[in-house]
Amino acid sequence: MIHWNSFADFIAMGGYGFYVWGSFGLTALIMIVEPIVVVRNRKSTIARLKRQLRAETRNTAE
Amino acid sequence: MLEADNLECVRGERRLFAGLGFRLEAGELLYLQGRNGAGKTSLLRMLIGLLPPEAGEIRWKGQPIRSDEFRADLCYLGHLNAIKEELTPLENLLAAARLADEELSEDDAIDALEQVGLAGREDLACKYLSQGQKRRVALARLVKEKRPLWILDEPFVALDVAAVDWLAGIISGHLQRGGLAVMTTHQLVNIPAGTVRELRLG
Amino acid sequence: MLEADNLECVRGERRLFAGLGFRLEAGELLYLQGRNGAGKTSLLRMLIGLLPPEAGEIRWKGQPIRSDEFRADLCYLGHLNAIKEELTPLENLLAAARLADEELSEDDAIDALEQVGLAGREDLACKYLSQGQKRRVALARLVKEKRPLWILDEPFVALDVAAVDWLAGIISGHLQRGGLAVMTTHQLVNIPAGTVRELRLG
Amino acid sequence: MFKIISAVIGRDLKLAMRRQADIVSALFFFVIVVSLFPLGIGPEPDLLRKLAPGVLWVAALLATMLSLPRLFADDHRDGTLEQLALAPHPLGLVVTGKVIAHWLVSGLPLALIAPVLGIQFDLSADALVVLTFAILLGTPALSGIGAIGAALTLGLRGGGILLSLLVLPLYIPVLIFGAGAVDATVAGLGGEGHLSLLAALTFASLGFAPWASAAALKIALE
Amino acid sequence: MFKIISAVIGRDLKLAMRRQADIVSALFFFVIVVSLFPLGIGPEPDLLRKLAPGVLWVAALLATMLSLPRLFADDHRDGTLEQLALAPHPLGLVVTGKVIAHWLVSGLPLALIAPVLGIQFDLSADALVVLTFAILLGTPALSGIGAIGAALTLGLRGGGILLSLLVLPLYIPVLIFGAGAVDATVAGLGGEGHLSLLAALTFASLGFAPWASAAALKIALE
Amino acid sequence: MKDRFNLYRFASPATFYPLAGTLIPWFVALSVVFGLAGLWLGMLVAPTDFQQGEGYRIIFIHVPASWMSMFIYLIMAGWAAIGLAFNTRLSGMMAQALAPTGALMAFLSLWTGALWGKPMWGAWWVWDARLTSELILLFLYIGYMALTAAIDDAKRADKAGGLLLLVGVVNIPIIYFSVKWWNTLHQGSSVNLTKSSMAETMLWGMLLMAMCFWMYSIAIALMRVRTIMLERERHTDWVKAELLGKAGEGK
Ligand code: HEM
Ligand SMILES: Nc1ncnc2c1ncn2[C@@H]1O[C@H](COP(=O)(O)OP(=O)(O)OP(=O)(O)O)[C@@H](O)[C@H]1O
Ligand SMILES: Nc1ncnc2c1ncn2[C@@H]1O[C@H](COP(=O)(O)OP(=O)(O)OP(=O)(O)O)[C@@H](O)[C@H]1O
Ligand SMILES: [Mg+2]
Ligand SMILES: [Mg+2]
Repeated sequence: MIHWNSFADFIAMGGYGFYVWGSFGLTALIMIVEPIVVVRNRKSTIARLKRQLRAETRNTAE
Repeated sequence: MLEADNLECVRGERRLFAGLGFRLEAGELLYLQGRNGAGKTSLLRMLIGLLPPEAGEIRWKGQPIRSDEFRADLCYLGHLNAIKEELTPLENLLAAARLADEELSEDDAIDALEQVGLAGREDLACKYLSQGQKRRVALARLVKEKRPLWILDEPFVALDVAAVDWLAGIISGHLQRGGLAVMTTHQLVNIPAGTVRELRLG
Repeated sequence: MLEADNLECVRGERRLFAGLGFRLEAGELLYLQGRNGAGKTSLLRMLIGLLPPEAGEIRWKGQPIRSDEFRADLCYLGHLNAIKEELTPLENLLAAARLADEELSEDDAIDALEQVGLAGREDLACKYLSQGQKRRVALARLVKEKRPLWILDEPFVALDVAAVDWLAGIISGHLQRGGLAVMTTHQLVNIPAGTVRELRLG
Repeated sequence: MFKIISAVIGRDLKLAMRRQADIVSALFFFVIVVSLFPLGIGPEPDLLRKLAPGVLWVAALLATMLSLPRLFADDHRDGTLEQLALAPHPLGLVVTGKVIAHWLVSGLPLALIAPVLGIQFDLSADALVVLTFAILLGTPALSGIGAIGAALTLGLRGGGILLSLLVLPLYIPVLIFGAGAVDATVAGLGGEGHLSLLAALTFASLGFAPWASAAALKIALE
Repeated sequence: MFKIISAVIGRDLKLAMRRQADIVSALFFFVIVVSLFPLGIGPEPDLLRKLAPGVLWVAALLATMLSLPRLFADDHRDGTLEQLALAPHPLGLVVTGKVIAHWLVSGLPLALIAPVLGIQFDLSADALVVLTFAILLGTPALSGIGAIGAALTLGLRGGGILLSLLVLPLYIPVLIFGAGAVDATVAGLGGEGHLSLLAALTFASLGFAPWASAAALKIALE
Repeated sequence: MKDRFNLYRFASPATFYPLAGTLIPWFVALSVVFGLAGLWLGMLVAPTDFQQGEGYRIIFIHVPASWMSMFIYLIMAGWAAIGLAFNTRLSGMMAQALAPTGALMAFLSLWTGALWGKPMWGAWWVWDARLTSELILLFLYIGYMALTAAIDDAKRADKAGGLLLLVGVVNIPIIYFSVKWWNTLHQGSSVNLTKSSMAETMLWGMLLMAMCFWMYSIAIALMRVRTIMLERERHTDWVKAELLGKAGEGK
C-alpha cells in the first residue's frame, strides 16, 4: 500500500526533494509559528489588560 | 428647539462624560465650560452630527439630527478656519456661501469683510494674513448668517480686543433675532444680550 | 542684553513698522501689543533670526544675533506647538531636549508633565490630546528651561484659566531668576513679578 | 444638484489655476517618467515601440496617483471638508464635483500630451489615435477609484504611500485594457473591444465611487 | 556632532516605527510598480529580462521620491523645524541625520527586496547580486539629492509633484549608472565600473546635499 | 423575529467569546486529523504522476492554500457587508482576525507555486493570469492590513477596512478576467498546466488537505478574534469578569 521503497527515496522525492520539501517545510513552519505567535500575543495582552485593570481598581478604591 | 438626552462620550479608552442632557430654546446661548480636555470640542462635534455619540440622542425641532433639514439650519465654526490660503478673503466668502447653498451677493460679502476690519485686504491671498486676520475671515461668515443654530468652537482665539467685542455683539444680535448658539471659550467674554446658560463639563 | 535698533519690517508691499528700537535688560519682560496683523509675529521672528529685517540691527549681549551662541541662549515658542502627534508627551519632551542639545532626565521630564497637568497621559500619543493639552505639552519645556531669553508668541492661546495662571507664574519665576522674555498675547494676563515693559505696534 | 457640482468644480479649478504648479507638474511628471525609460533600458527603437503602450499607461497611472493625496487633504486640513459635510446636500454630490475637477486638471492634460510622447516611441498614427482615446476614456476611472483611496487614507500619516498601496491594485484593469487597446491596434486587431471595456469601467466607477468616497470621508471626519 | 546626528536618526526611526505603515508601504509601492510593468507590456520572458534593470531602477527612483515630501514637511507643519533651526548647532548636521534615517527606512528595504523581484523577471544569479549592490550603493545618493528637492519645495502647495519635477532630472545619472551596472553584467561585461561611479555619486551627494538642504530650509522658514 | 434576536445574540462578543473558546479545540483536533490523513494519503500512498514525477506532490499544499486565500477574502468581505449593514461589533473583529491568515495563505500559494514552477516550467515565475491574480490578491490583503493598522480608533478602522473590502471584492472578478484576457491575447501558452487525470488517491488527499486548511484557518481566526475581543471590550463588565476570573489558565 505504501508507495515508497525506502526512506531515502521518500526524502529524494524522485529528484524533486528540494522543491517538495521546500513547500512542505515552509508550510509546516508557518502553521507552527502562526499559532505560537497568536497564543503569545494573547498571553501578553491578557497580562497587560490585567495589570491595567488592577491599576484602575486601585485608583478608584483610593 | 435643540435637545440632548443622556449623551455619553468615549474617546479612546476614556469616558469623557455620560448622562449629559440639556434643552436650548430660541434666543438662548449655551456657554460650554470646562478645563482643557474636558470634552467640549467632542460635545460640539456630536451636536453637529459628525461624531456619533456612544449613547443618547440629540434632537433638533423634535427630529433626530442626521438629516439635510438640520444641516440647513446649522452654522458651525470649528478650531479650523475653513479658508483657502490661495484665495482672497472675498473669494473665500463667496465660495463658502455657494458650497453651503446660500445666496450671498458680492456687495454683501465686501460689506461683511469691511465689518470684520479687512477693508483693503479683500484682494490679498489669505496666506499672507496674520493669525488673527485669518480668523476674522472665517468669522465674516457670521455677519450675514441667517441660520438659526450657531455652533462655535473657541471663536475668540487669536482675536484682538476690538475684534472680541465686535464678535460678542454679533452673537448678541443673533440671539436677539431668536437664534440659538452653543459656544466654548476659555476667555472671559461678556455677551450683552440673550439668555446665557452655562454647562460645565468634567 | 537684547537691543533692537531702528528695525523695519516689510511684508509683501506693506511696511508694517519702521524705526522700531528697544533695549531689554535682565529681569525684564517686553509685552508686545497691537491689533491683528500689526506685525507682532513678524517682529518675534526677526528677534530669533529667522526673518531678516529690511533695515536695522538686533544685538544680544552686544553681538549680532546670527550666531550659535545666541541660539544657545534662546528659547522660542511659536504659534505652532512643535510636538509630534505620534509620540507621547514624554517622548516629545525628551526628543526636543536631545535635539536642542540640552540635558533632561526622564524624571525631570515626568515632573514637568505633572506640573502642566498631564499626569496620567504621559503614555498617550499626542494626537489624542485636546487643543489645550497639546499646548500644555509644548509649554512643559519651559518648566526646566534655564536659557536666559524666552520669546513666546501667544503662549496663552487655548489654555484654560488654571493653566493661564500657572504659566504666568512660570514666566514670573523666569524673570525673577534674571531671565528676559518677549511675549505677545491678546488676553489680559497678570504677570506678578519682574519689570513689564510694553511696546505697542501699529 | 448640478448647481452644487458646478460650484465645487468651479472652486477647485480656480484653486488649481491659482496654484499653477498643479496642472503643469502632473503633466511634467508624466513626461519625465516616460522619458526615463529609454535612459534605463537603452535606445533600440524596436524594443521601445513594444514598450510604448505599457510605459505610457504606467506613467499615466502614477501621475494620476501622485496628485490623489491632495484631493481631499487640503480641504481636510483647513476645515473646509467639515463644512462641506455639514452642507444641506449629499456629500456624494460634492465628491462627484471634486472627481470631475480632478480629472480636468490631471487626466485631460495627459490625454492631450500623450500623442507627442507616443511619437517619441515611434508609434504609428493609428496607434496614436487609439492611445489618446484610451487615455481620455480611462483616466476618469482612475480619478474615481482614486477618490475612494484618497478618502480612506485621509488624515493618516504616511497616507500618500498607503494610498498607492490601496489604489494601484485596483487600477490594474484600466491598465490592462488601456495598454491592450494600443497593443491590439499595433498588432492590427483593432482596439474597439478594449475601448468599450474601458468606457464601461469608467461609467461604473463614476457612478459608484463618489458614494463610496463620501462614506469613507464621513468615517475620516468622526 | 555625532550626538546630534544620532539623536536625529533615533527620533526619526522611532517615528517611522510608530507609523509602521511607512516602511512597509515604500517597499510595497516598489513591488507593485515593478509588477505593473509586465501587466502593461506583456508577459514574454525574453522581453521582460531586457527590461528588468531599467524597470527596477525607475521603480526605486519613484519609491524613494514618493517618500520625500514628508522628509521635512511633518517637521515644518508642526513647528519642529523652526526649533531645529534655532538649536545651537549647524542645521546641516540635523539634515545629515534625517537623510541617513530616510535611507534606512526607504532605501535599504528596497535593496533587500530587489533580488526577489529580479527573480520574477528571470534575471541570472550574477545579475541579481550586482542589482542588489547597485541599489545599495545608489539609494543613499537618491536620499541626499532628494533632501535638497524636499527642502526647496517645502511649504509650497503642490509640493509633492513640483518636487518630482525638480528631483527626477537630478536622479538620472544614478538611474543610468545603476541600470547600466546590471545591464553590463547581463551582457557579460562586468559591472564594476558602473558600481564605482555609483559609489562616487553617493559620496559626493552625501557630503554636499545636507548643507545645500540646510540653506534651502532656512529660506523656507523666513 | 426570533431569528433576528439570535443573530444579534451570537454576534455579541460576550456570547461569542466563550462559544469560540469551546469550539477552538475541536477545530484544532479536526485540522490535525484531516492533515495527518491527507498527508498519509498524499505523501505515502498516492502513486507517482507519470508526467510530473514526484514533483506534483506540491499540489497537496498548493491547491488548498490557493483555495483558502480566495475563500478567506470572500468571507472577510461577507463580514464587512454585515458590519456595515447592521453595525455589529463582531464583524470588524472577525475580518481583522482573518486577514493575516488569508495573507499567509496567499503567500503560501505563491511560494509553493514558485517552487513548483521552477522544475515544471524552468522559471520561478511567469506572468500567467492565475499567478498574477494571486499576487494582486496578496496586495489587497496587505492593503487591508496596512489601512486598518494605520487607523488607531478600532471602530473607524473597522468601517474603513470594511469599505475597502467591499470595493475590493467588486474588483476581484474584474481584475481576474482582465488579467486572464490580457494574457491569452498576448502569447500562445508557453505555460501549460498539463492536467493529468488525477488518480483517486490524489484527489482524496487533496480534499483532505483542503479540509485541514479550512479547520486550521477557522481555529486560528477564532483564537485571534478572542484576543481582539478582550482588547477592544476591556471596559465592559464581561471582560473584567473574564480577566479577574478564569483568564490566564486556558488559551
Ligand atoms: C507562483 C505560482 C503559482 C500561483 C500563484 C498559483 C496559483 C494558483 C491558484 C490561485 C489556484 C487555484 C485556482 C482555481 O482553483 O481555479 C491554483 C490551482 C492549481 N495550480 Fe497553481 N499557481 C502557481 C503555480 C503552479 C504551478 C507551477 C503548477 C503546476 C505545474 C500549478 C498547478 C496548479 C494546479 C494543478 C491547480 C489546481 C487546478 C484546479 O483545481 O483547477 N500551479 N494555483
Ligand atoms: N484615542 C484616545 N485615547 C484616549 N484619550 C483620547 C483619545 N481621543 C481623545 N482623547 C481625550 O479626549 C479629550 C478630548 O477632548 P476635547 O478635544 O473634546 O477637549 P476640549 O474640552 O475641547 O479641550 P480644549 O479646551 O483643550 O480644547 C482629551 O482629554 C483627550 O485626551
Ligand atoms: N506677502 C504679503 N503681502 C502683503 N501683506 C503681507 C504679506 N505677508 C504678510 N503681510 C501682512 O503682514 C502682517 C503679518 O503680521 P503678523 O503675522 O506679524 O501679525 P501679528 O501682529 O502677529 O497679528 P496676529 O495678532 O493676528 O497674530 C499682516 O497684516 C499681513 O497682512
Ligand atoms: Mg477644544
Ligand atoms: Mg501673530
